[in-house]
Amino acid sequence: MPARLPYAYKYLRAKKKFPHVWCPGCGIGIVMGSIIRAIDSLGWDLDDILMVSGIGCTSRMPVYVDFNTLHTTHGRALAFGTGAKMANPNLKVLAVMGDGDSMAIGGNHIIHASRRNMDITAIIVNNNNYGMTGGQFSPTTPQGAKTSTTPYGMIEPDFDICELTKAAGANYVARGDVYHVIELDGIVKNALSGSGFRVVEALAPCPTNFGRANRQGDAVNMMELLRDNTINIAQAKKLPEEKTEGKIVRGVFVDRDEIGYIERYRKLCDRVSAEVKK
Amino acid sequence: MPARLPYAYKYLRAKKKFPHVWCPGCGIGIVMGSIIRAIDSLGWDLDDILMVSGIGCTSRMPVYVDFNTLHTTHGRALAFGTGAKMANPNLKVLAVMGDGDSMAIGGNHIIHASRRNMDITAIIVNNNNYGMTGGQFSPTTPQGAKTSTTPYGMIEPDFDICELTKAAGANYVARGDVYHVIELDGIVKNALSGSGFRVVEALAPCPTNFGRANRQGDAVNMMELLRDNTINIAQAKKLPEEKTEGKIVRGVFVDRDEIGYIERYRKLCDRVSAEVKK
Amino acid sequence: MKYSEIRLAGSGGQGLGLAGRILSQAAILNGSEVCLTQSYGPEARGGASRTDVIISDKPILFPNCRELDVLLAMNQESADKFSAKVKETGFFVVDSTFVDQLPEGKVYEYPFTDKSIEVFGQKIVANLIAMGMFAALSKFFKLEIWTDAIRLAVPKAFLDLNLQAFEMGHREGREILHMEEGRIPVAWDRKQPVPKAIRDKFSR
Amino acid sequence: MKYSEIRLAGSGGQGLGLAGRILSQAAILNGSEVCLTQSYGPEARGGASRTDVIISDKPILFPNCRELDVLLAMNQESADKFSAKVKETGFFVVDSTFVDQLPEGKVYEYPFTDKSIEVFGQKIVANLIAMGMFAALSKFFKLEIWTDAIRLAVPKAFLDLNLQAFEMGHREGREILHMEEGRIPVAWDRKQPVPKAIRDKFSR
Amino acid sequence: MSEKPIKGQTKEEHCETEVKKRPAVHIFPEWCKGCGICVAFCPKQVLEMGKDQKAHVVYPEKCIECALCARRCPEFAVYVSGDSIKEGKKKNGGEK
Amino acid sequence: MSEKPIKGQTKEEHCETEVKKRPAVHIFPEWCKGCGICVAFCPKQVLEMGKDQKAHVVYPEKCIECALCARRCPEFAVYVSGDSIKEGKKKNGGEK
Amino acid sequence: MSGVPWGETKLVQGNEAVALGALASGIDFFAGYPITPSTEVAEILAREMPLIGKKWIQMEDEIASISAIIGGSLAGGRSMTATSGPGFSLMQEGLGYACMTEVPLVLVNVMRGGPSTGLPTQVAQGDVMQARWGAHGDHPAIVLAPSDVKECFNLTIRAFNLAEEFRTPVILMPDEVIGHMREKLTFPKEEEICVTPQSSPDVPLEWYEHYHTSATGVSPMAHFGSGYRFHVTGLTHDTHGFPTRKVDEVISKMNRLKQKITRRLDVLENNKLHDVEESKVVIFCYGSVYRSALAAQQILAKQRKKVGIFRPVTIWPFPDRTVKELLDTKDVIIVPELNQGQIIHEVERLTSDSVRVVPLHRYDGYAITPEQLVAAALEVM
Amino acid sequence: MSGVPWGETKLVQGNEAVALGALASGIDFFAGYPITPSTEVAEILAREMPLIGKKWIQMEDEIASISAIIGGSLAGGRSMTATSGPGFSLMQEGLGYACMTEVPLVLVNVMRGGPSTGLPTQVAQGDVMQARWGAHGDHPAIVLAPSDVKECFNLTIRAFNLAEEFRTPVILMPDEVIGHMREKLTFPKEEEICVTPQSSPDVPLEWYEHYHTSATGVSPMAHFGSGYRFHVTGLTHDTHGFPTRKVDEVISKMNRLKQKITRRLDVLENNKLHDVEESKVVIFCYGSVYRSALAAQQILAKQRKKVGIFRPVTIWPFPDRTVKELLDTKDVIIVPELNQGQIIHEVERLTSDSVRVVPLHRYDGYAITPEQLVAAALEVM
Ligand SMILES: Cc1ncc(C[n+]2csc(CCOP(=O)(O)OP(=O)(O)O)c2C)c(N)n1
Ligand SMILES: Cc1ncc(C[n+]2csc(CCOP(=O)(O)OP(=O)(O)O)c2C)c(N)n1
Ligand code: SF4
Ligand code: SF4
Ligand code: SF4
Ligand code: SF4
Ligand code: SF4
Ligand code: SF4
Ligand SMILES: [Mg+2]
Ligand SMILES: [Mg+2]
Repeated sequence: MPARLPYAYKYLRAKKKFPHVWCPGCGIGIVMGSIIRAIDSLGWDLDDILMVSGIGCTSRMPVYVDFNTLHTTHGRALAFGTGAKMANPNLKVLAVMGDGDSMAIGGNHIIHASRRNMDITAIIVNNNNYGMTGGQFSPTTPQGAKTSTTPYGMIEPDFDICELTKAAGANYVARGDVYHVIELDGIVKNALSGSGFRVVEALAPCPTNFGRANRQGDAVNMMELLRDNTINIAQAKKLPEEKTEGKIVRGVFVDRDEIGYIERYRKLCDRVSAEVKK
Repeated sequence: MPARLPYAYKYLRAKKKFPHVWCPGCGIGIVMGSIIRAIDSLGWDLDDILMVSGIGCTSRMPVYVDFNTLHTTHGRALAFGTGAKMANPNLKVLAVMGDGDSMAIGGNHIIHASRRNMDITAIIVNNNNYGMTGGQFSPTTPQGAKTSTTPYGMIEPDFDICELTKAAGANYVARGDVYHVIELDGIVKNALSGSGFRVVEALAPCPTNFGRANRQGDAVNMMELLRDNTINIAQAKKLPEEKTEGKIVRGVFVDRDEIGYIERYRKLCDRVSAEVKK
Repeated sequence: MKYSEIRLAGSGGQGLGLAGRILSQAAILNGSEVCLTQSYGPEARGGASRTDVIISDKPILFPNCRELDVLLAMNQESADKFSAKVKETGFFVVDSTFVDQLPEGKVYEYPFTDKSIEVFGQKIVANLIAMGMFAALSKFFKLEIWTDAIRLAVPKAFLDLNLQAFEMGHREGREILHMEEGRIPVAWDRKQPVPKAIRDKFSR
Repeated sequence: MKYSEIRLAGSGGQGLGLAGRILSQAAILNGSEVCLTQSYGPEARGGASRTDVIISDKPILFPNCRELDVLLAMNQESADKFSAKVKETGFFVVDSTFVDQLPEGKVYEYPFTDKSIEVFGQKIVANLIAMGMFAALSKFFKLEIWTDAIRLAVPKAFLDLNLQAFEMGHREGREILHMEEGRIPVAWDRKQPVPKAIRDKFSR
Repeated sequence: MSEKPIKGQTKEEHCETEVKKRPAVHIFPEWCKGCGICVAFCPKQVLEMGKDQKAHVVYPEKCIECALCARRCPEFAVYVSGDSIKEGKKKNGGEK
Repeated sequence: MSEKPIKGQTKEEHCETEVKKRPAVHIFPEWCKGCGICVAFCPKQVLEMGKDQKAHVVYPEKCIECALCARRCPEFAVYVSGDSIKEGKKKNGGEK
Repeated sequence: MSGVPWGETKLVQGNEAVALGALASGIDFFAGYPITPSTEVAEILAREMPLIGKKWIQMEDEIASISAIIGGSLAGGRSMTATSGPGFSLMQEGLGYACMTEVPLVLVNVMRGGPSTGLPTQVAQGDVMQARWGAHGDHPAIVLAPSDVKECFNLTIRAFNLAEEFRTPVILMPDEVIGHMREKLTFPKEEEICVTPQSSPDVPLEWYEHYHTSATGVSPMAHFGSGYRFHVTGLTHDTHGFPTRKVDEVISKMNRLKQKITRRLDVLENNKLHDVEESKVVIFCYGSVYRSALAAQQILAKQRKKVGIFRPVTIWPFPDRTVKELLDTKDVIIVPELNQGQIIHEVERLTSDSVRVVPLHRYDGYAITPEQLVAAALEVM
Repeated sequence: MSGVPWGETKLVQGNEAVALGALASGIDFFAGYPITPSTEVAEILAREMPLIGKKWIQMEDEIASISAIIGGSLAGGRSMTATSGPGFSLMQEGLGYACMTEVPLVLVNVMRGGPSTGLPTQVAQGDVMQARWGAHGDHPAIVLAPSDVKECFNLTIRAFNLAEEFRTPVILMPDEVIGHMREKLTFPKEEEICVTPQSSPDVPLEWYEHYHTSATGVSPMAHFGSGYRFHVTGLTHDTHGFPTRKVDEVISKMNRLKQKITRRLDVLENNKLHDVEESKVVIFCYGSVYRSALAAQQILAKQRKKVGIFRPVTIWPFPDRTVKELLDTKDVIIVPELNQGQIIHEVERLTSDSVRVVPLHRYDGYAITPEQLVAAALEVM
């Protein structure tokens, strides 16, 4: 064991809560790493950060990080986060959610947080299924995929998380994956350092459920799939269509600089209280 | 009184339920007319039609039409409709909702119905506020507008219903308004005659609440606003940008022919039951 | 002040909510207890509007009106619907602009809306004319209390207009009282037809 | 069959659910009552796995195990965690591939996983080898009942493999029993160290 | 009012008006709530608001049966005879 | 194994490796769950899976401190000394 | 064809038995959202229903799920959903709507440790009062609590039948122990099963009243698309289903809603009694605790001590009269529950001061053991 | 500055008084979703709060609203939401979460006619049992029911104070009559109001336990961003807030959750008694019905008949002991409620068979009149 623990441990509840609960090879831990590194490189004070989550494997993350941490009800992370951010705008609010959490039961909250441009960074670990409850399909399960509730293959079309939050009004929308982890680090850092509502979709393997049900092999095989089946938006633009077809595009899709809700609200208060004083 | 009642009365619960509950000049009745005319020209059997709604002024519509009618809970019309359509695919399901009903509390159901491409026609009467509860803001209230909960003007950005349902996957997405009623008739008819999930946003005045709060005058004035502040998509394309700026675009934005959920499910059943028989 | 139930009824947009608040405010300035309730519900959607005010010197327990002392009916529908609720000793004030079929009992009628349009060029202060007449007829409170109440309840921008309307109504009310006290019995018995002369006088 | 509690414990992916279902199915074919419960909860997430089976001739009322008759421990953690739950008269079957520290009591050990890899080229049938040995050692049911149970519980594609693994385990089990009944006392007392000779025999 | 073809009206339409004497447009007063929409947007000023706060057909002869009044009436209180409304034919003076 | 600069490595990096003898990459076995990710994607095959189902540093001298192993370890069980991981520097053999 | 292994003997899980019971009842439509410990119900039906052309859907959440099955039921499909604690809370508005609009459906709530997210994989009986009172306003409740896998199967069928017969939602509430355990189950033959057919009116179309007032309070119900066109609303409505605020119509609706249950307690009531008459001490229990009570009774019998057991299978409506009749004369009633005290309030309500009502509450996520009950009984004897 | 007309006498609506009471309590954050008959609370706060820099937001639904105020409260804002029936049902999951995680907040539920959409603009008291049992799992409940506009103001302040003191949601439940009526209200002077300050721990950062076990069961609570970093989860948790399934930790949490209420009934209990001791007939009532009871008492007094009135202001926790002590000796207790019988079950539970408990239920959307009560009283006298 190394004498000096890695810097990242500063951000973890390392002594009491590790090893964590996630399965071997689960991608959630890698996303947690990206978040930790982004925060470290931003130099944020741990006291100022609130990590809020819903329910699911991904949503267990707050247990492990040494910030202010809030593990809420299924799908409602953004609503809790909205309240916390409004009550204490100094908090840097980071919502960590699964694909089911954010897009199934929580779908309404994410489009409204996008519309309001609420000053929260939403990090969605998209493992294409409900990991925690044993691998049912989620709104991001690809057509044809097998899950415990699509034994004959998924027949519903899936959401493009990035398209949807973009249409709903989010300030920053990007997709990364846990194989391309340096890229993901950058995306998360970008997202965290902005204002308004920011969405990061991080593709990650769930070998235990999705991987097994779809015979995608172990974690390493699933990482290879991410390596081979995704393509960076810049690269994609250079390549002819047939080379990019069927590949999931990574990269930053929206990077607006619209004024966030918190600032709008502050301005409203300033304006009306000034009017009243007059 | 004319000896012969207009054909439309065939579709109305005219004897018992009229005059209806809506305020003088409320646009909802005009949308109801479009629906009736579209159905008449499609020659549908009244027994085959299910009109389902949520809660709100708009959602009172099912009382007045002589179909199978279902007035549900606030925001859930599409979920109820989904169940009814699945249990009895012969029903032509028509969901009539307000902007609050469909986009605030019901936002999740509309994006999921869009994603699934569920075979329902959603008609949203967008009067830019919660009419029924006395004119609070809704997710479609324009910035700056006054409502009973934005006494100092709306500070939140609003949804573009058409953009959002398009991104979520709806088969058909169009916007009309009650001034341009012939166009609206056509849009509604188109929507009804398709398959998969179809969305019609119908702009309509709520003179009692939105109109009064924003000093837009009476129903006639509000109709004039619709006349002057909207523009057909075909026209808009022809005009230079400065002429269309600030105008709301009417017309058909999406007209896909993706296979709807009901058909997909039928195919699934056929496939798996065939496999089992083998 | 003895326990009194007053109902102000008409259609949405006739300003009966404001009228009720003025009456209640007057009661408060008078040191009385007051309890105001309003109609909600579908009928309130651009349709009927009803404001009930109970005034009393003792605490008001049950908040709803059961036997009206006064009914102000600003349209035919309310006159019809609520007339049976008016006590034997109670009276009606009706807007004859809209009410043709007078209820039976002691009725004061006056074309509030027509007069509002005629005198002020808009129908919007019919309610204040009516309240003015009501103030005079009811004798509940002194005039200053009423005007103070109006000052508290009405937005500044509309205050003058409202006060003028109220005063006009009050003047007409006082005139009626003079008549009653003098020559003609204006307090008709229930069941008795309304004397044509009086009707003409009011609707001049 | 007398009331017996059996726990099959190890880690996720070792196929103890299937083992439990085979055992239960055998009990059913035997005409016994059976009740199977499983661990759920966070520890089931890729971590620990536990299947409890109660078999009895009479209806089984309380469904949870309290005093184990048999513990099959497929890893060290389960051996440690549950050994105290095993009755004085009960016994252990452990996978010596993973279990170094044997529990105290009557322990049968065998490197199920190693053997599975060795003989079948994959670790996936360690569970069936273990069940085979369990079948022999427990003497609960006749062999045909077990094989019928496997036929019912295992998907066709994997049936042969599973049957072979089961038979191998059963064979080894019978051999142990012969030894016990003959020369060497295999049923060690609690507290007594495990005779080296036997360990070697099993891990050949 | 003039019986001559109204400007912008085709010959046939004018003839139609000529032939049938009964007014083509009817208001059902029990349902009319007096919003004024039909009056304001009738391309031919056929209608007027009455003192009773209801719409009235004042110049039936000018009516071109475009049925816009019926389509826009939120109360289903307007009836235009003939089938024009059903077919969605836009005869004249349609929408801007 | 060869002490020569590995193909694709810059001179400095090789020197760095030369200078510090202590292995730059460490695995914390208590946390390693043996998923094999670090092993599979180490650009220099520094790591191997042990019989104990944990990753082990087998060829520390080959390590280029790209920290990809640490970044991709879902368990925070890998530590690469130096600050490279913090800064997100991609030294060599990075992602495809 | 139906997916039910008629006549066979199998190892079956409680949740599986619920799913198979639904298939046996001819379920047409299932809509749900996964949640531990009820998930298997949905998963098994997802596998079986498409095979026989029945409709299955996973909705975006629990609110959508209950909404969908109400829609499905009104459109003529026998409908069910399954959930647990948090999902059950989310379904309350929809449940209340179904009660008000008198829509038959089956709602399965497999009870886990609460409150809130609580102990998701562990057992509790913490939703018993919620099942009665969880939605706003007065509303009827029929709630059944199985104690073994066989009952999971049978009571699911009964739930479908009662839903049909009473035109109301019926809630089936296995606790986690019952939902997750596997037992030997011999399925009946198909012809042994009694399934109440869906009602349909036979009056002429114009005569049809969706809420016709009948002697039982329930009348045959038409479905959307059948040619009987009717209106349904959660607003208080008249016999045709149209909103009303008329006092007499409101009262008549509300009375019927209540009385269709209270007047037919005979049909609904279902108690398992063991030695109640002859015992001075009675254990009053339900769900998985009943099993422990039976075990405790046996243990005590060996010590020549007698306790009775009163177990309501239908827990709501509560068997008021029977409890009063049979238990008001006892010395002690022990009420063991996997919660902090819920049904015990009803027992207290119905018994006099002379009867000692002793709680035994366990709420740590584990089952009450026979030994705990034995100890409790010995203490009061 | 606070928007409260301190010291003035005004005509004030019940809902308005709630909003002003919240302002008087120093509300920092309101999140809500409009619904009749509670809407005015939100509307008035939307007008007042931005003027003083306080945070107000209209969320996308009621679930988001309660979620937001829980987040807001944890982040240090005094928080409130307001709703009615259907919204209250939707809030149950969140409410249970707040109970479990011990988050202070005020939830106003202005009761309208149910079940379901029911009679949205009319009066009822149909959510009384739901307020106690509406969420899954055992959870604490503190519920206050005002009877006049002044109480709307005062009890809102009390609700904020109790929420703080007990670290739990407090539910304020005016019925529609009380929420919508306007009365004369003389506001107190600012200094007359007693507002419990938000707690904050003073232990060193490392010592802080978010759920420290104290004598009262409640310990000072830190807020997000204060430097005390802690974890909050709806899973059953240890004293630090981290999930646990250890039996002793689970039991200790659950016991504390219950006992922090039951052990301090003295603080919570609040009854208005009128001639209870000297009367053989007592009217047990709450909310707007209390007014009718007072009126009935006066009418009866004129006829030289005596009835007592027992009115709990805090309806949950129910005043068990006082009811038993004071009412178990009476001849008749009349329990008038604007529902089909809810609180009456508690009265029945606590009184012996010798006491006649007579229901008087009205559920047609209208208030119980004094005359109805007089008639009921005369009948039993
Ligand atoms: C209201 C409610 N419904 C359902 C559940 C059950 N549940 C827990 S986690 C989960 C889905 C998890 O999927 P996802 O959000 O994708 O997270 P993952 O586990 O895949 O990281 C569900 C359905 C719940 N806890 N609460
Ligand atoms: C669960 C729930 N929340 C809130 C309400 C109150 N409510 C009734 S209608 C409505 C909004 C209506 O607005 P919209 O959908 O735009 O319809 P409109 O009245 O404008 O046609 C609301 C908030 C309700 N009935 N149920
Ligand atoms: S179940 Fe899937 S998502 Fe959950 S911890 Fe395991 S691998 Fe990760
Ligand atoms: S309130 Fe508005 S939306 Fe509702 S009926 Fe009146 S005008 Fe129409
Ligand atoms: S049909 Fe056309 S022209 Fe005739 S009245 Fe109507 S709007 Fe006017
Ligand atoms: S549009 Fe209809 S309601 Fe309006 S004035 Fe004309 S006829 Fe009357
Ligand atoms: S990536 Fe981490 S957990 Fe996986 S094998 Fe390497 S060190 Fe172990
Ligand atoms: S730092 Fe890079 S080269 Fe070194 S072991 Fe890790 S992945 Fe391999
Ligand atoms: Mg997921
Ligand atoms: Mg609207």
